[in-house]
Amino acid sequence: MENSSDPASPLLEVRGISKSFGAVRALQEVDFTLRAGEIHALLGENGAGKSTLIKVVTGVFPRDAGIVRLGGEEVAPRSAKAALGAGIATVYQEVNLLPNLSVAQNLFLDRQPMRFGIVREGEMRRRAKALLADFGLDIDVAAPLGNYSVAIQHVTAIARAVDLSARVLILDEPTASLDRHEVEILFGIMRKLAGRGIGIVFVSHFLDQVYEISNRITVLRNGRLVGERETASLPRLELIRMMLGRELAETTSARASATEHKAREICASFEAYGKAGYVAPFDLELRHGEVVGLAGLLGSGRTETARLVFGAERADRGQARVEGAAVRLQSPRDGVRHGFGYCPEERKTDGIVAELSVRENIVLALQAKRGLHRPLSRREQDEIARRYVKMLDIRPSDPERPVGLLSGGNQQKVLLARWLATSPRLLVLDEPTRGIDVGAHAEIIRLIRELCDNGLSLLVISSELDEIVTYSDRVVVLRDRAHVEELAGGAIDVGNILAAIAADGAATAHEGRA
Amino acid sequence: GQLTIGFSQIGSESGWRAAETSVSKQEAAKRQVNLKIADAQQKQENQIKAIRSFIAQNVDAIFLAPVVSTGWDSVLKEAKEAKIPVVLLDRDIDPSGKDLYLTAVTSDSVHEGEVAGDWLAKTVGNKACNVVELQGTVGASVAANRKKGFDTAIAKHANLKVVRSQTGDFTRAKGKEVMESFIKAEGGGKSICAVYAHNDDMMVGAIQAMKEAGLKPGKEILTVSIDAVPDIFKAMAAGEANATVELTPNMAGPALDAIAAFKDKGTVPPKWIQTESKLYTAADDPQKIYDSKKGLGY
Amino acid sequence: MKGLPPALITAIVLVAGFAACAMQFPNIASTRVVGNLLTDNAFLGIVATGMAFVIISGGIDLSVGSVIGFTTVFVALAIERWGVPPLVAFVAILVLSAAFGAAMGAVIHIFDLPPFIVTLAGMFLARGASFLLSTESVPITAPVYSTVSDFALRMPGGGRLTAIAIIMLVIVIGGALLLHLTRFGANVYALGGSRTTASLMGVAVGKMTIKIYMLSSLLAGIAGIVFSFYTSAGYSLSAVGVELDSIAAVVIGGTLLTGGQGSVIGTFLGVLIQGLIQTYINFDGTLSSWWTKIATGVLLFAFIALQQGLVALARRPVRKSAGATT
Amino acid sequence: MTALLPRRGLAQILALIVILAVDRVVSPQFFDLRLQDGRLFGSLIDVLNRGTPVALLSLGMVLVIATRGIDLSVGAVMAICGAIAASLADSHGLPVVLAAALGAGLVCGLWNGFLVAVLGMQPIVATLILMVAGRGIAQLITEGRIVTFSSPDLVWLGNGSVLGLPVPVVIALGMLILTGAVVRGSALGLLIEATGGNARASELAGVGTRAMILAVYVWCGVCAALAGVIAAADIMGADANNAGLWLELDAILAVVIGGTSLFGGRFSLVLAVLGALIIQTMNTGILLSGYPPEFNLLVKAVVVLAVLLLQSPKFSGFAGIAARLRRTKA
Ligand SMILES: Nc1ncnc2c1ncn2[C@@H]1O[C@H](COP(=O)(O)OP(=O)(O)OP(=O)(O)O)[C@@H](O)[C@H]1O
Ligand SMILES: Nc1ncnc2c1ncn2[C@@H]1O[C@H](COP(=O)(O)OP(=O)(O)OP(=O)(O)O)[C@@H](O)[C@H]1O
Ligand SMILES: [Mg+2]
Ligand SMILES: [Mg+2]
Repeated sequence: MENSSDPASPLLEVRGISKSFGAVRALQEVDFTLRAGEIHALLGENGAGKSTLIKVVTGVFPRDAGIVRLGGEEVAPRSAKAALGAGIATVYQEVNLLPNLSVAQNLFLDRQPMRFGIVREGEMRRRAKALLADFGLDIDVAAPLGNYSVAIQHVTAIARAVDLSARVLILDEPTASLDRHEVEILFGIMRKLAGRGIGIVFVSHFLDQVYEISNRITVLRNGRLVGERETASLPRLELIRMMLGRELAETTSARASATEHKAREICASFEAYGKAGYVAPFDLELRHGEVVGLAGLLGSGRTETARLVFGAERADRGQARVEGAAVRLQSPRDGVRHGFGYCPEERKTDGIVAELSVRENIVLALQAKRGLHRPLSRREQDEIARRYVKMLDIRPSDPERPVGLLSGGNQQKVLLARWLATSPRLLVLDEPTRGIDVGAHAEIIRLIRELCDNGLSLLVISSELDEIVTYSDRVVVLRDRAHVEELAGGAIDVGNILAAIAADGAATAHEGRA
Repeated sequence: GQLTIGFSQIGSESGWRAAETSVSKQEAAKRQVNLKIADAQQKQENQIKAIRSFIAQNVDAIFLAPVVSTGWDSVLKEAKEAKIPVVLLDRDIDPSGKDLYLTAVTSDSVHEGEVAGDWLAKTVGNKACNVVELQGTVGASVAANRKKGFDTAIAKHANLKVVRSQTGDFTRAKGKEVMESFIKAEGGGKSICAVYAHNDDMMVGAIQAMKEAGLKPGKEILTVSIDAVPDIFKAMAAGEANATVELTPNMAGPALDAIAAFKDKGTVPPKWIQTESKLYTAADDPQKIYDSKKGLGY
Repeated sequence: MKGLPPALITAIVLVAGFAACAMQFPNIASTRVVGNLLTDNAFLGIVATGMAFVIISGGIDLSVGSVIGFTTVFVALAIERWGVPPLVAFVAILVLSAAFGAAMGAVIHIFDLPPFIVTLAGMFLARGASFLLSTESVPITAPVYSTVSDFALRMPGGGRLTAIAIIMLVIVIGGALLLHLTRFGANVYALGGSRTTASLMGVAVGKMTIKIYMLSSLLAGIAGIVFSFYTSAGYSLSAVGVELDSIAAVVIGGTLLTGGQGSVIGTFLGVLIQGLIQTYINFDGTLSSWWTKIATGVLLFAFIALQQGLVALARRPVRKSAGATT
Repeated sequence: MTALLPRRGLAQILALIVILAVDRVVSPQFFDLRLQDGRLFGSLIDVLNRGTPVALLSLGMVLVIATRGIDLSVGAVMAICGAIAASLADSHGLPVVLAAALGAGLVCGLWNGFLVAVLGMQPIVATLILMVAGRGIAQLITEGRIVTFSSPDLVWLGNGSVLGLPVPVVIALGMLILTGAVVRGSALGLLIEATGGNARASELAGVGTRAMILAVYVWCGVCAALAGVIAAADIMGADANNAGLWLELDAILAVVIGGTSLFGGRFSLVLAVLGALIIQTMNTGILLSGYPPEFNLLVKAVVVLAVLLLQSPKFSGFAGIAARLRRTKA
């Protein structure tokens, strides 16, 4: 125990790890050292091999070469269970919990409190409540996890790993779906754990967070180790250069002028649109060439608004108009027919078709829009796939690769490509930059702007207020499933949004729940 | 008053079974008996359930066409306790249950096989003869018995030999498929002298297979099967089949008479009322028999 | 407790159905018929309990009917021909069937093959093996058999709660406790949620798979013994098609075939619903073979549709987040 | 995965070759073919001919399974449509007979599709309903008898020959080509695979998943109807009690042997049909072998397991066995 609290001694040592998937060399002789009590950021572009390294170390994937030492002793876990047994607790990138089990069961699966061979359900729930309370969550832990949003699921996954009282805690993009407040809580807990001598590996694409929390940084690029640095002595631009292997082409601070679009025509509008028990009726106008941001806390009804707008959920009141003409949006098909597109936030369950290739995933919506009898020829499909793979820099660039085998960020790009291929008039993006690396992030924001300049109308949900502020022409703030505030022009800044989110407007909030 | 009789029928797996059911209905109607038929869909457990529910309904008698010979003791004991007489139709049950039923109206399926074998032996004479056999469903007692009877009959004749035996599941389609492969395996069928099928349906399929292979059933290859369903008479009339052994579908008639006598006068019938296993050949005016059998629900 | 609401709905459907049947045939509303329902479906209740575990874990077991058939033949031959004491024969067959299930589970896990097909092969194998043992039906005359099959608790109204019905009830209750109260049970649900995720969360997926199929086959073995008590015989063709009956029972009981949800109690109610359909048709007694089948199908549809409708109704107000449910 | 693509089908072809070789051993004349009355005659032709019903069923089944469904009712649908065809054969012309039978299959498929796509029932139980009731309906039509007919047109469908090949084989081939053309020639294939791969995501991408599901069940019904008509034409009678009995399992088996996952997604029509042929090659071999019928099921079980193991990703065929053995010895 003493030596594990000594900050200098390596707790987890990874030497010369290699891993290939067929022809793809995901990792080549990667070294990595984690010391006790430190928070170590593992960074790199999408597809750099971060998740793969984590999975190899924890025995989910067998490794081709290399060794792993934990506390000086060589370990070779052959399954996640074995890794846990050895003292490595992990939250994998995709939320790996079971939506059909209760929150409490998820937290304590395989280590429930027992008495006489029987699970002590009451005790388990009590502990689950206490555990989640640390993260500021007060939810019914007996309800199935699937009833809750991704954010809550992610917090649960983290809580589970944190509670495993392991020596090493690995968090693969834990903050991707959390909002500020929850990130703060998580960081508090991470610091506390690090203080206890636990080594923490932290993967994130949010560089602010990396600078805020980490002690040291290891960067991977194309499956190779680029270097390991002290966070304090690594300038941001230098870090980005390490990650991308080049300078970031363009900094993304200037926001397109809103007034420029004022005169533009309305692309779609929604009047008193809503659904009982889902979202309170709202008015929303989306103009050509305009970005409307949706801001709010988790569970404030942003996703719900997006689904109503797209037609994934049927409204029971109000009127929708496209280019001025009244339309009915009964199903996603209706949305697609009217030239809408929607990138859902849960890409694994609602977005990708994992088994199908990148090409097929990209052409899916376009094909659905064209209908059965007008199939895209293979040539056209290849053409479209190649174009977007290039445009969005999807890696690996082989369009025939099953999408499920791509890294998370690249899957996100494929989804974006799917909708761009339909040349939509309105695109609804729910957390489009979640899990996307700095390079691609800049790229996507540039793309959003470009699309708008070509007359596309965008409705974007993001938990990153900076991001929203960067590209939005207007921001709608939600609270308790109701639209409470609309900011435009100069009024758009993080402070105003936060104020609107926090303001107490309980009077309007419950209208939608009738 | 009017008798109510529950009849636990096996199911409807073949034309013969359908005929037995419809003949039973006709016979019951003739005698103004209320016959409740429960169809077991080939499952013993369903038959047991049916008997239990007949007991619960307090019927006057129970007819049982057992799907298998064993396993009736406890449910028949219940019937006995409830003083409901039971008559077995079509098939017998295991000897241990002899005192549990009133009488059994059945044919002797071993005997059927023997009749078929004897006919073949007689027809072939001293000529060497390779027989192929289409068995019934594996595990079905009728199939085992008909095989046994036939084997016994031809065992006495060294010139008769069963060269191939495979199950045709009592169905036409399987009978045809199996016969096709027999023909291939026996050098185009040239070495086959006779076909024995455990039922007529398989034989009808086998006859088609022989015809398609360019063979002449009924002439080059002898056929003998069991059941005497109408379609085999049609084949006989066309000269494509030689013989069949009748299994009468009228089991209910004698059973109803026995029950009536037992209820009215207390006459205890013999333990076994055996039905005749009559042999029909092309000499028996098959067309006429065909016409007479057509309306019986086969 | 997980899965209770759908089970509750199945219970409502069962009670409603029973009332409707009793309205038409008052005789049905007697302890005698209820007792028969339990006795006649004892073996089905036992296999369906095992099937519930398998299906909740995201699998399926088509071999159970054949395992029952094999068990009856094995037990009959062991006792009657090989002179083995009944108890020894029971232990032997239970070990054998558990090993059979474990082997199927191992093949499914190790070679990553679909359970549907592996257990289909298991179905052929077990049935084929029972043909090899004996194609004839073998009566069992051992005294235990008559003792057990004669044993019954009298219920008021003339109904009998037989030994095999009691065995079934004990197994159903035991199964429900195992599923809902133990770690094993939680892991069964976990596997049904997602095998990979369960594995990432530290569940020993391979061991669980083997244990689950072992349990199913073991229960099929017990059901086979019960079946042999029921008929006092062993027969290679017994229990053909029981796999479908038990799958239907599990599903009628509110279990999702995709796994991850469901309950043993619901399954038991599903068995009773099927028994009720059968009883109703038997009481009617006017149906020909084909109308029996059609009526069975129609009633099956009616029950499932009713259940599905009630479930949908029950879900409606609770459903909050469209993004995350299902 | 991509590396696997060219190897797709290799395991199946290998399995077929092995089984054919075994058949040759148990029956030396297995590969003999001769021309008789203008049609080919031999065990290989029998395999094709007898494999037709299951091949047809698997053509529909593979699409259903690709959408993550399953259709247990195909055997019963065969019986219904065979019964309809047989009852009409002697009083109506072939077009009417076919239209009625295929129409019935279509209606059955619609019913299944309605239960699954619209009422949201689980496919296995939804189709179990028709599996049970459908055979009853077929028996109702025939009243439990075997309805025979003599219409030469219909008989030709079962027993005729075209260019030396049995008509059923030609029909199955035609259906394979037709289905392939429809599915791969339009966007149907992609949309079906997407629906089976992830229905929620496909729905959100604007795919009419319900319509897809409905369509595949309908097609499955039509294929089953055709199989039923052929089965009836083959024996010149409709045997409602036994036609297609348990064939649903064979069809599912064929699809799985053909490499399509029961969890939906990617499918292959050709390999499914190949799967049906593998099963039939095995069955014919069993019949030719002369072993007592008690062994049939055992042989079938062993072969099925062997074929599946051969395909298992975790088990690279014979090489895998050898490697495994060596490792355990070491
Ligand atoms: N199971 C797999 N089979 C084949 N290739 C895979 C598999 N998992 C990952 N890869 C490939 O390995 C490479 C590294 O992927 P990995 O998921 O480790 O990236 P990452 O650094 O975590 O990216 P992101 O930031 O997008 O999550 C990618 O090219 C990916 O396509
Ligand atoms: N902190 C919380 N406590 C309790 N329930 C919550 C909390 N956060 C969210 N939920 C529940 O989770 C459900 C799903 O929220 P959802 O994610 O769809 O909302 P959202 O506004 O789209 O947020 P986001 O897009 O940021 O996830 C909501 O029904 C809400 O009741
Ligand atoms: Mg990753
Ligand atoms: Mg959301």
